[in-house]
Formats: sequence, structure tokens, C-alpha cells
Amino acid sequence: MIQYAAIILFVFGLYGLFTNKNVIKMIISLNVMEVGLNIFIISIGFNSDPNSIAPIISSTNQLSSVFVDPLPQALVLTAIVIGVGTTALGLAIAKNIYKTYNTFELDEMEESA
Amino acid sequence: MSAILLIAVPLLAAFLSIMMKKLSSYVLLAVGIFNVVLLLILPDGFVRIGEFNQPLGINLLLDTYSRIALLLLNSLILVITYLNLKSYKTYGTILLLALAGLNGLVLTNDLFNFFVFLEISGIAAYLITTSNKKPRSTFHYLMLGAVGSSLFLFGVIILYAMYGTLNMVGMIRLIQANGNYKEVILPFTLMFIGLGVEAKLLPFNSWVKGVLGNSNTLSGPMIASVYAGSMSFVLGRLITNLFDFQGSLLTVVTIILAVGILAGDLMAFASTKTREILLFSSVAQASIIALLFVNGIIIWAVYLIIANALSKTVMFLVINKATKDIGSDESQDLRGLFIKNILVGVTFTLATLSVMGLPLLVGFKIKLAFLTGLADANHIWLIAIILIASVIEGIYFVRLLVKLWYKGDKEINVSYNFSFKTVFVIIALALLVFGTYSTPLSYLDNSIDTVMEEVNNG
Amino acid sequence: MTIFDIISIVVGAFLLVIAFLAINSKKIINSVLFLSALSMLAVVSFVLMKAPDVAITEAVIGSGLVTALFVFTLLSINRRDA
Amino acid sequence: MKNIFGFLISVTLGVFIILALANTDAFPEFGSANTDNRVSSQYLIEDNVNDIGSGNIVTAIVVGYRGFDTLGEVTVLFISALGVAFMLSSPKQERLDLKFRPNFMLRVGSKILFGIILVTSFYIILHGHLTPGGGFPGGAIIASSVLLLYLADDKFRSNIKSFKILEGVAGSLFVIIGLLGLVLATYFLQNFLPAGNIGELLSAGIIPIIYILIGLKVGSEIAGIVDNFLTEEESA
Repeated sequence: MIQYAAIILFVFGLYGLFTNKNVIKMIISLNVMEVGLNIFIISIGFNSDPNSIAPIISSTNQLSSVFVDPLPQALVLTAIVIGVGTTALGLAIAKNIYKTYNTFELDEMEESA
Repeated sequence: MSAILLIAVPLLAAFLSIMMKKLSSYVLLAVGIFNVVLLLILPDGFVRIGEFNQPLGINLLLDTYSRIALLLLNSLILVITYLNLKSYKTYGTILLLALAGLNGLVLTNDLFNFFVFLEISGIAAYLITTSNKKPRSTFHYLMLGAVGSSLFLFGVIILYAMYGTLNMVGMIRLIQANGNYKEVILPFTLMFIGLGVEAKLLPFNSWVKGVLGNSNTLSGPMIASVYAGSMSFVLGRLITNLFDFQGSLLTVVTIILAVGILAGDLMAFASTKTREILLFSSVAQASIIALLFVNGIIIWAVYLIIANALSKTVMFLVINKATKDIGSDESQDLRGLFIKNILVGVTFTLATLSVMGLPLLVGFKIKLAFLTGLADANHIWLIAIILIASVIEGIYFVRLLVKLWYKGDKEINVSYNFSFKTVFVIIALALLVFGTYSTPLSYLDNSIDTVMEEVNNG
Repeated sequence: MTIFDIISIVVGAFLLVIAFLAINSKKIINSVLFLSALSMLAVVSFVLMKAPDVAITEAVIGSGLVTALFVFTLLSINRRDA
Repeated sequence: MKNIFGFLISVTLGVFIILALANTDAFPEFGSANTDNRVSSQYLIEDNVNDIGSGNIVTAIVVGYRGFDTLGEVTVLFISALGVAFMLSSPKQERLDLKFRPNFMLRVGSKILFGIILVTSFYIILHGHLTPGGGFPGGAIIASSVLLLYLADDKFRSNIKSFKILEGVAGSLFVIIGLLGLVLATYFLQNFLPAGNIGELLSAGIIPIIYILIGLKVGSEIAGIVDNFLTEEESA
């Protein structure tokens, strides 16, 4: 069920990006899309049988037990921080846009050549 | 002395250069020269990273295909940086990271690593376009780029879920073994759309008009020739090896690209701003290149990318320098630009004629070859579309040249310094020499892309 | 219907509702808060799917720093209107 | 009204993707992902785990097997921080005078909390290869502790110059360790230190060192971004 929610979240963020005219709203829909994508990446590595555990070897769980797939978790660590990078850049540009056009609405900005 | 230095040295220089801001442009020149020299002596083959072989760790693949791409990239960035040394001093670190990102993009053989380098070069491109002082078009480019790479990652993750590996060679082997093409249609469309945004293919390139429409002597050549060239090389490698479109997906992609060619040229025909004419013509060229890769004509697509990147560098530099001095890029205001600088006019005309594909220039040889290639694969209506497009292209380019050569009402004084002129002359000579004496073009053939060899003897 | 299935259905439904509110709310400050709630729900679903590393990172970065950046941008804007 | 309609379109498109994925039998059902026919089966083999020596297998993948991704990842954050500084900063910066005045409780409480948060972040970074966590969350926690200081007193300006140098040094040390791997051993980012046995603090060769560098780098970069967002050029 979480995987279906993640795919719908991804597509909904995509939809939100194309219909919103407000700059901050577009960055928020981009974040919604990336959260959906991250949940989807983790969901393909999930193993639902009860005694599967997180991929950490310590004194309690030895190598013999069934593990969840560790590779998607490594990928999502990178994808989250890339999302932060893009969002921070988007917000900096949004502040610049506000300084030049004094509004966040894309259609209110006069088309200054 | 492995290929990893092409990425590690620019990264190290970038990390160090934030501490000494003033030297970053000169460090970039040194790193560029180092990369070009390194490229000439590096052996071919796989380069492992962190002692793990293919499926476990990440590998870089250096073969003739990526070597040509890297040579074009590094030398073009070197030239563009040298020309913009004084006016854009603070962009040294950003250009170093763009260099590292693009080198990694061309070299990597791992799909997730491809996504990471796509992001690095993308963010570097957004920062380069901030030099246009138009935050709205940069924002538009950022949004579309972020959406594009997220779609690409979505496709890669679906492929990983199906085949369990992120490594391109292993993935191709498993897809061939699995054989059921219907399953991979969804991930391939997502990845193709994701890359289409960066490679300026038609339905996804609404950002191009804003970014290149008001570009300057740094962002114009960087985005129009360096980024477009590297994206076409990378898209080509993925199309020929990973995607190799079949059945319904093939027809859909071919239709998208064919429409892209015609629409790009029509929009260029309709616009009066010189920079818009150039950017729409490069949109059309990008679709032609993608179309050639889809039909398996690899070597002529590679030559088309090189010829296009070189001539677009000349054209964008000439027009952007003139726009900076005059203030507007309407073709009316640029009338009689070449009367006072004949040499620049001649090189600009040669570059334009090569893009149009007129005889005596390398563009003609390439166009002739890939049209015969298409004829062998009897895509008659594709040839018709490309010919119609080149007729339209001929009209609007000649119209532009006539305006630029013949004296208008206003007096225009645009000066190009000596280094600009030398670069223009070198590129124009290369276009001429390879146009007339074109036997060296036949030394290479479709075997320069060795990914398929690796897959078969793996 | 194990406990896990019930919880995952509830979390999935909440995810969709909060995403809908985040994108369609009128005031921007509301959508920022819904976005931070969405990150927290993402942390819950990561913990459900046995991914502790990712849960910590998403918690600190998603609901912590990204929301802070949004709020600072909005604060610097309101100040200018006043 | 239009939004409900939009929501329905995206739900139908999402359902279409779900159905397309559902009837491709190669795509595993939710929850039935067995790692045997995937590359991660080799990450979990006995001798590979001992060879890397890191208890937390995800850290082994992030820094050990796919360390090049993490280098790319650190570069993405580096260029974002550079971009934000490039766009928002100007020579003379002074704090944004927001209408928000920190009250007494916040000012005193944050001084105490700052130390505790910093200690937890060092704990998370140092134990990256043993327990969940590591460079990225640790660095982000350092940045949130700096953020707390910004909120606690509205005249506070952290020393940006030192953050820039820390960021540059940590990044170049990361690449230098990679190049050392190339020079000492045969490949870039190769683990030239002994792997030790799992569970000990000093195990897994260069992985903890790299994770400490990543933590410092991520912390200083996000703190730099926070500073850029909370300041504006001299309005005088």
C-alpha cells in the first residue's frame, strides 16, 4: 500500500508542478515529488516477512538472518541530500525573483524582455 | 594515471579554489590543459573505483567513443574559459565543477552514478545561466532539470527492481537474456523523457527559449555547444546500447523526434531575434542527432555533434559579443555587423554554411553520409522530413546572413579582440579542411562504442 | 490483515491526504507546514520499512532544515511587505 | 474545483503506472524483494562483510563499495552551497531584522541545548559504520545546532570565513584520501587501511575517516546556506 501511495505522490507532485503558478508552491510540489520518489525507492527493497531486519550487523543479529535490501537505502541517502541541494538553490532563486519582480506569482511578473 | 583523474583533479581544484577566489579561473585553465593532455595518453578500457569489480562497485569506461566526447568537451571548455577570462572571473569554481560533472557523465558506466553526475552538471548549468541576470528563466530551467533527473531516477529504480543491478553492461546482458521488451517500455520512456529535458528534445525544452534567448558570451556557448554536445553523446550511448528501441516505442520516439526537427526549424524561421534563430536551429539539430542514434548511424551522428558544437560556439560567440556591445539582438539592429570586421563575418558565414550542409564544408559530407545511411535503412519519409527541414533552415540562415552583411541604417561598431578571432579562424579552417579532404572521416566506424563488445564477451 | 498492513494503509492514506493539502492550500505558510508533516510521515514509513539510516537522515533534513529554509524565505518576504 | 479535478488526473496516471508495474512479472510485489537475485546478495556474503569490516552494511555500500556516488553527492551539496552564496551574498551582510524577538527562555535554553545537540551529532558521525546514521545526518545535526544559535539571538553571525575553509579542507581531504588509494593501493578510493573486526570503533579502514570528513563538510555547508538565508546586504 505504501508503494502505491508513493507512486501516486510522485505523479501528484509532478501534476502540482505544472499547474501551480506560485514559485514557492512549485518548489513545494518538487519536494513532494522527491519524497514520493524516496519512499518508492525504499519500498522496492522492503522484505515483508516478519523476521527480516535492517541491514546492520551487531552482537544481536548475525549474518545468518534475513536482511532487507541495503542498496536502495544507500541510494536514498544520496537522493535526499540532492533534493536538499536543489531546494536550497530553488529558494535562493525565488528570493532573487522576489527582489527583481516583487511577487511570487509567475503570471503577475511583467514580461521584462 | 587512470581515467579517474579526469574527474578527481577538477573536483580537488574546485574544493581548493573556494579558499582562493581570485585564482580559480587560472586554475581552471591549468586543469583544462591537464585534462586534454591526459586524454591523449590514457589507455582504453574499464577503470574500477575502490577495488570492486562491475556489479559491486562503480566502473568508468574509456573507449574511443567517450574519448572523442571528452576531447571535444575539455577543449571547448578550455577555449570558452580563455575567451571569457576577464569578463566572468567569479565563475571559475562553477566551471570547474561543470567540467568534472560532464567528464563523469560521459565516463561512468553505472546508472545511479549517471544520475548523480546529471545533477552535478545540471546544477552547474543553472548557476552558469544566472550570469544572464534573468532569474525567471533560470528558475524555469532549474524546475525542468530537477523534474527531468527525478524521472530518470524513477526509470533507473524500476530497472533495478526488475534486474537487480545498477551497472549498465550487466543490465544490458540481463535485458537481452530476459527478452521481453514489453516490460522495459515504462522505464525506458521515463529515462528518455528525463534525458530529453537536458538534451533539448522538443516537447521538453521550453526552458531553452528563456535561457539561450538572453544568453551572454559565457552561458551561450557553454549551454548551446558544450552541454548540448555532451548530452547528445550521452543520450546516444544510452539509445544505442541500453534502450535500442523496438516496436511501438520506436515509432513513438521517431515521431517525437521528427516533429522536433520540423517544429524547431519552423520556430527558427518565424523568429526575428538572432539568438532565438540559433537556439531553435540547435534544437532541430539535437533532434536530428537523436534520430540518427535511434537508427543506429553512430559514427555520422558523432561527427554531426562535433561539427555542430564547433560551429555553434563560433555563432553564439559572434552574436553574443555583438549583442553585448549593441544591447539588442533583433536582426534589424545587427544589420551590417560584418562590414567592419570582415574576418569575423567570413568565419561566421562558413560556420553557418557548414550547419546548413553546403558542399565544400564538413556539414555537407556528414549530411550526405547520414542521409545515405537512412536510405539504406529505407526510412524514406524520414529523409523527406530532414530535407524539408534543411530547406527551411537554408531560408532563415540566408535571410540572417544577408541582413548581417549588407549595411543597415545605423552605424554599428563591434570589436572582436585577437583571441576571439584566432578561435574563429581555427574552427572555420577545420570545417573547411575536413569538408574538402574528408578521407580521415572514414577511419572510424560504428565500432567506436565498445559497450556492446563488453556485453558480449562479459 | 496483520498489524503491519493496517498501519501501512493508514500511513499511505495520510500521505496522500497531506500531499493534497500541501499542494492545494491557499496560504503558502500552510503548505510549508503540510510539507514538513509529509516529511515526518515519510520518516514513519521509512521506519516501517526497516530503513533506520534513511529515517534519521530524512528526519533531520526533511522536517528540520528544509522547513526552516522555507520559513526563512517567507519571513524575509513578509518583512518587506510590511 | 479545478484542484479536485487535477487530483483525479494524477491519481489515474498513478494507477496506470501501478497497473503497468503490477503486470510486469519481473517487477517484484511490494514486500517480496528477496536479495538473492540482486547484486546486494553479494554485499551480504560473509567474507565480503568481513573484508569491508563495517557493521552497518548501508554505510559499507555508501562509502565503501559506491564511494564514488558519495563523492558526487558531496559535490552536489558543495555546488548548491556555492550557488546560494553566489546569488544571495554580498560583501557587507547584516542580519535580517525579523519581527520575531527571542524571549528569555529561548536564549538561555539554546545555550545548553547547543552543546547537547553537538555531542549527539558527533556521536552519530563517529558511529556511522556501527549504528544507523553517519556523515549526512550528523552533518545536518551540526547545521541544526548552528541554526538554533541563529534563532536564539538575532544578532548572532557565525564566522563564515572559518566555515568556508573547513568546507574546502574537508572536501579536498576526501579527494586526497581517494587519490592516496590510487597511489598506495591500485584503485581510487581503495581501502588501504586494515579492516579490523566488525563492531569495534576502529574498524572498516578509511570508512569512518571519510564519514567524519563528510559530516564536517555537510555541517559547514548547510550552516553556510542557513547564514545566507538569514542575512541580507546592508540596507544602509
